[in-house]
Amino acid sequence: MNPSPASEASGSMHFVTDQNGYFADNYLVKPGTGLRSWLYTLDHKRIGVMYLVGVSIAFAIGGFFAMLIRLELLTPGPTVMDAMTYNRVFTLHGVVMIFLFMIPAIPSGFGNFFLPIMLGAKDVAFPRLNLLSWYLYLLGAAIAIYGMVYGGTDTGWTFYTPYSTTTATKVVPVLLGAFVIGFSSILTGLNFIVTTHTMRAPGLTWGRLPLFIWGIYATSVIQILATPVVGMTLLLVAVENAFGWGIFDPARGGDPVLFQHFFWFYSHPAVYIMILPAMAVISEVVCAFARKNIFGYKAVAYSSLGIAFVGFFTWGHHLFVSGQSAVDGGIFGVLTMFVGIFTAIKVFNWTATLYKGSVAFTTPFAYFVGFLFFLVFGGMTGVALATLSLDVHWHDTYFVVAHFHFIMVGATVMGFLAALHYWLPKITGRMYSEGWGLVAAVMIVLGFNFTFIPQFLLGNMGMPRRYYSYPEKFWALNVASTAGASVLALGLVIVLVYTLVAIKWGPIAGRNPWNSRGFEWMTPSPPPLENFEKPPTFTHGPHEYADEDPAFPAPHLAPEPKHV
Amino acid sequence: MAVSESHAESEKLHHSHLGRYVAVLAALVVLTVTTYLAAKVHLPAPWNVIVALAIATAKGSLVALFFMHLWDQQGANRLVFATSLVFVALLVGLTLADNATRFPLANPPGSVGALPAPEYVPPPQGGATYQR
Amino acid sequence: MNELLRRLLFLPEQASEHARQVDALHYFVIVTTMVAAAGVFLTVVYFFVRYRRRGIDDRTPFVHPEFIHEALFVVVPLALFLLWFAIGFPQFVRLSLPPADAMDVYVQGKKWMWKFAYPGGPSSIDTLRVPANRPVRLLITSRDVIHSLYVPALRLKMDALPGRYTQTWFEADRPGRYDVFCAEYCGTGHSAMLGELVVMPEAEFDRWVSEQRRSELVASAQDAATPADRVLPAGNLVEQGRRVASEQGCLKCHSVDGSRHIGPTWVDLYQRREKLKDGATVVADEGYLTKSMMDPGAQLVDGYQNVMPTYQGKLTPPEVAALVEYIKSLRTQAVRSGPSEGPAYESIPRK
Amino acid sequence: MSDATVAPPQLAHHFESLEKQQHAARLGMWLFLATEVLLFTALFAGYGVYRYLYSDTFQQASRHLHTWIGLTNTLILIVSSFTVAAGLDQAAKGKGRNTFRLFMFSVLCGVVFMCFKAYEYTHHFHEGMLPGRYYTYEALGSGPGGAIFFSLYYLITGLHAFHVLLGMTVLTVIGLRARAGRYTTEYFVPVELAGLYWHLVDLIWIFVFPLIYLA
Repeated sequence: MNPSPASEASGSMHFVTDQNGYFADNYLVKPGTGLRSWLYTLDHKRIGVMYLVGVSIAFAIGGFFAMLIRLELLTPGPTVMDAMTYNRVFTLHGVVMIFLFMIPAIPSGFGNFFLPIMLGAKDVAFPRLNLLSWYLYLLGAAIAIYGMVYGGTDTGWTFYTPYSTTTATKVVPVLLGAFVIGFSSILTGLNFIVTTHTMRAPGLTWGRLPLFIWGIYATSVIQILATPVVGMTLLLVAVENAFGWGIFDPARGGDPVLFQHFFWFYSHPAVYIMILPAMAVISEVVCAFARKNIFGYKAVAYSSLGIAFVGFFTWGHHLFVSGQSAVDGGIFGVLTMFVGIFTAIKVFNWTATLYKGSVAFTTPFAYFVGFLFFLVFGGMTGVALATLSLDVHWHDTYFVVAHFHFIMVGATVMGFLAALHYWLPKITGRMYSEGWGLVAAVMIVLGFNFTFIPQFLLGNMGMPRRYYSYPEKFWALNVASTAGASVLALGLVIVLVYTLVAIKWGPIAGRNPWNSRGFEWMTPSPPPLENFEKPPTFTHGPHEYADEDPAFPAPHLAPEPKHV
Repeated sequence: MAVSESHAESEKLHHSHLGRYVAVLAALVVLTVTTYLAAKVHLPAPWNVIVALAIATAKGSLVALFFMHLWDQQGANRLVFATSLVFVALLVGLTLADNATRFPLANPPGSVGALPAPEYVPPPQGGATYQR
Repeated sequence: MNELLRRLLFLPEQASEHARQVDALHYFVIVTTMVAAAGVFLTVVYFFVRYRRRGIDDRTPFVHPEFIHEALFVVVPLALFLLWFAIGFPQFVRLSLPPADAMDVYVQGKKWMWKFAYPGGPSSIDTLRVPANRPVRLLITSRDVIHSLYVPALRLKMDALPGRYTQTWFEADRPGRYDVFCAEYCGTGHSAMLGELVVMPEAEFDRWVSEQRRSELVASAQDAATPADRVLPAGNLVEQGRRVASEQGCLKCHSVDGSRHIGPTWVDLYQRREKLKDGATVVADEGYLTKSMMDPGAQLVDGYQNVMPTYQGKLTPPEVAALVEYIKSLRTQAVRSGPSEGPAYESIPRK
Repeated sequence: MSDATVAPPQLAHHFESLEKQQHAARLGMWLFLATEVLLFTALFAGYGVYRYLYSDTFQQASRHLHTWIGLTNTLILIVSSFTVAAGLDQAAKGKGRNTFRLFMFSVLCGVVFMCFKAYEYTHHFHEGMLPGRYYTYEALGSGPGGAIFFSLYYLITGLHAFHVLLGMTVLTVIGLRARAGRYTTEYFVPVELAGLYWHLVDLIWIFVFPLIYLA
């Protein structure tokens, strides 16, 4: 109604709350509030919100399985379940976390919500395809969960042949579920690429794209190029399991190592499907809370594409002890070193962004700090794992488990949580509790370290992964890991509770509580049906905070548009 | 950029390409017959595949460039298609390179080079047995 | 220094020169990782303290990166990573090129045991005996799914692929006993697929081999008599059954002390009424026991998974008879009291 | 793509101009075609590896196929691709009925193609040239190469045939719409996209033919 400059706003110096800032005519009430209006919606924001709910449920299920694993490993012998149950539990943990949570979490959830807004578009290019993608996700999840409930799968999420083609458990439904979810992933990626190419608002050149878009764009490229290969591979395994066609079956002259090639051709880039969106979120967060332009925009933007491209050349580093040739080992080893560089570029640029900034230590920023540490340590241990002779010792031990959890939980989940806190005011129009947020962040970061640093040491000692029982010398570190996991889980439960409270009773956040110059903050919170009151035109980059840019006053100082 | 590009794409499609299509059809038929005849000649081992694939690539390029109008289109569409072909080469090339250079006995028994060479004593169990 | 870092990083003992070299690289890699992580982290903390937000209207300058900054960001880590690679890759290549004079040992993984065979010599289950200071080449294969032979003390690992051979080699220089694990997930018994590497002083090893050869001659003389249908050495049938059971790995899944394991216990199994998966009951007589060895899935006891491989063709009829006799002998009163020592494997000479 | 094909030829609400919308549809289709190419890639890579490992058996096996069927089918698909291209040309001139006729000719080509395929499959069934576990053909020796060849043969040609069926359906639907006058000289992107799909099916066969029948 009236301009609400910062000086008038209540709240701390970290964010500005605005009691009048709840935009009533938003996407949550328009075009309707009934169930049908959600199930048939073509609005990218609603689809994004449905994805966020879906992946959060998947995260809870996967987390529950994780706690079962840690509980079982509390003692060296059998603790709470038998070996077969344990094998099913860790398989389900992997399948649920990777296919149902990690891959869709940030791109399909936050990406769907914010990509069109950041482009100044009204929607994604193909809204119907977008809805189809969501239902394919649900269908795939349903098929996979059917397989898990009726029979379960004990192959591990990697489905290595010939184990997966000879096991008596129900592998085929889980494979088909992953196959269907793959198509969901492809459709989302396709949609995002086309949207980025064709629906940018006037003035939004490639050089002005928000870094979140660059990250999501690079992710989409991987989804498009890698997912079909794994789809076909999973189908081949299913055909072999059901009908004995024998493409990977050593008894019929097939080569099981070929399966590993195909599988990792997707699954290694899939790691970047998981981490690139988190990096994209962090690029936004670091600028917003340092209130400064990113140090080296081009470096950060192009390194996303670099990761997407070079990430495809490294899959063989999962096969160093699989009987792969030493020649291929060398090629994949050296190429892996290059993919580490792109991550290093990002890390240094984020750090340098803080230089001469105005840094606010809020919950999203706390997750940024955690993210940065986990990414550096997880990333460098990843490069260390590609150092061939070291990998021979570490391969398939808890060192690998700890490494990829540093990247996937450490980095990706930190990115997810940072995004959740950063954008919650935009999505719901309400603010979470900053005090509880910081408490939970500290618990999560510390609990995480206590869970996985012992696992690095277990790997050094030589404890192989997927072990149901273990010699007693591994006991102490396993107990430490389980203890850490409990703290981590408790922290996540706290996040869940205060987020739900905030959605219902949180203080009104207003248009731009963080004083960010990201494009998504130019629209009211929650955003209206077609994202902007009038189609926007951009005359500046998204991360420019310098006061020598008079053409672009801080958004919170701009006059509020009229609304009822 | 995007707008002008799509303008150009539409403009080009408005011209009639019928003559060009006929020429491409003729070339495709000729190349198909050529590859069939080349296969009859029985070239030495690697060359038969190389010739067959070279002709197939020529035919594929004709289809992609003229029937599918990549010749007329700029930028993104070409890039997308070219990128997918790069990754085809990547997957085929590096998996094949692995099989060609690994420890020969690690290839399936009965395949090229995997038969026990003289310097390897056959295993005492009388060969690898694998039972389901 | 080596010892301190090794203990700090929880690394197992180093039983070969290769292990020590790999560990040296390990220390270098971990120290640089720690330094880099700490460096980034401390820089962030410093920047945060130095440039923390002081007011809601803080102004910040527009900072342009110089080309030299970005170049440094690329070149420094790349040089470091390539250095790691340059040290690690030759070590890896050396592992894939066994010396010509290496002694061969054939390794076969199967659910869930390791079998080690010496050409023209003895073979053993789960215990790999090698001489110290002599290169040993392992030719590794598998009978069912992929396994992975892992000796942490040698920093050595290689997958066992069904139906074909992979190779690796080592030269242990410290006599002692070391763990052997299976590192590639292979089913319910994955974590029980434990073995042992015994590195013996050379003279002791040679003595062991000749002893094994001698006892093998006796066995092979008997084999020669009826090559098609091998007769077990004369003796107690129950004792032979016990041997067959440990040779074939039955005791990996079936306990002989009454405890529940992957498969039903053998104690008091004979003549027991078993409830089957389909609800029917069956009396475990000789016929049922034999049938279950040949077609384990046909009449599965309720509460157990169908994970047992068929032994059709893997057991000779006398061996089956011996196994059945052994199972019959396992009555409650016959079982010793006291804690289970678990299935024990000793090296058994076998052709 | 589905938007562009299903929606009436006016502008969708979230696009600012028809040109942008058509550009988006085209780019989306090309991305989809890229995923199709990569879907086949796993099979081609598998073919490449086993062709290398069992080169003798594979060469023999391809001689046991009916090369004339492969050749005829190649020519059929090339001609059908030409008629689809010509159909697009007619659509651009606003002659929807011609587009329909040309597309129907291509669908007819597809039917003939499938008939040959069915004939060939039946023949293989009788000979025991079946995939994996079901393989009983004896003329290729006892090695495992023959069974693998036919597993790959059925996977590649089967997946391709599935695409032919899909393509025939798409061509029929778009052809009928063209006859009904749904497309104008300004808006015929769906015709173009349907054509692209059919050309891709042709393109893949152009590589399948030498690999399976000639190599």
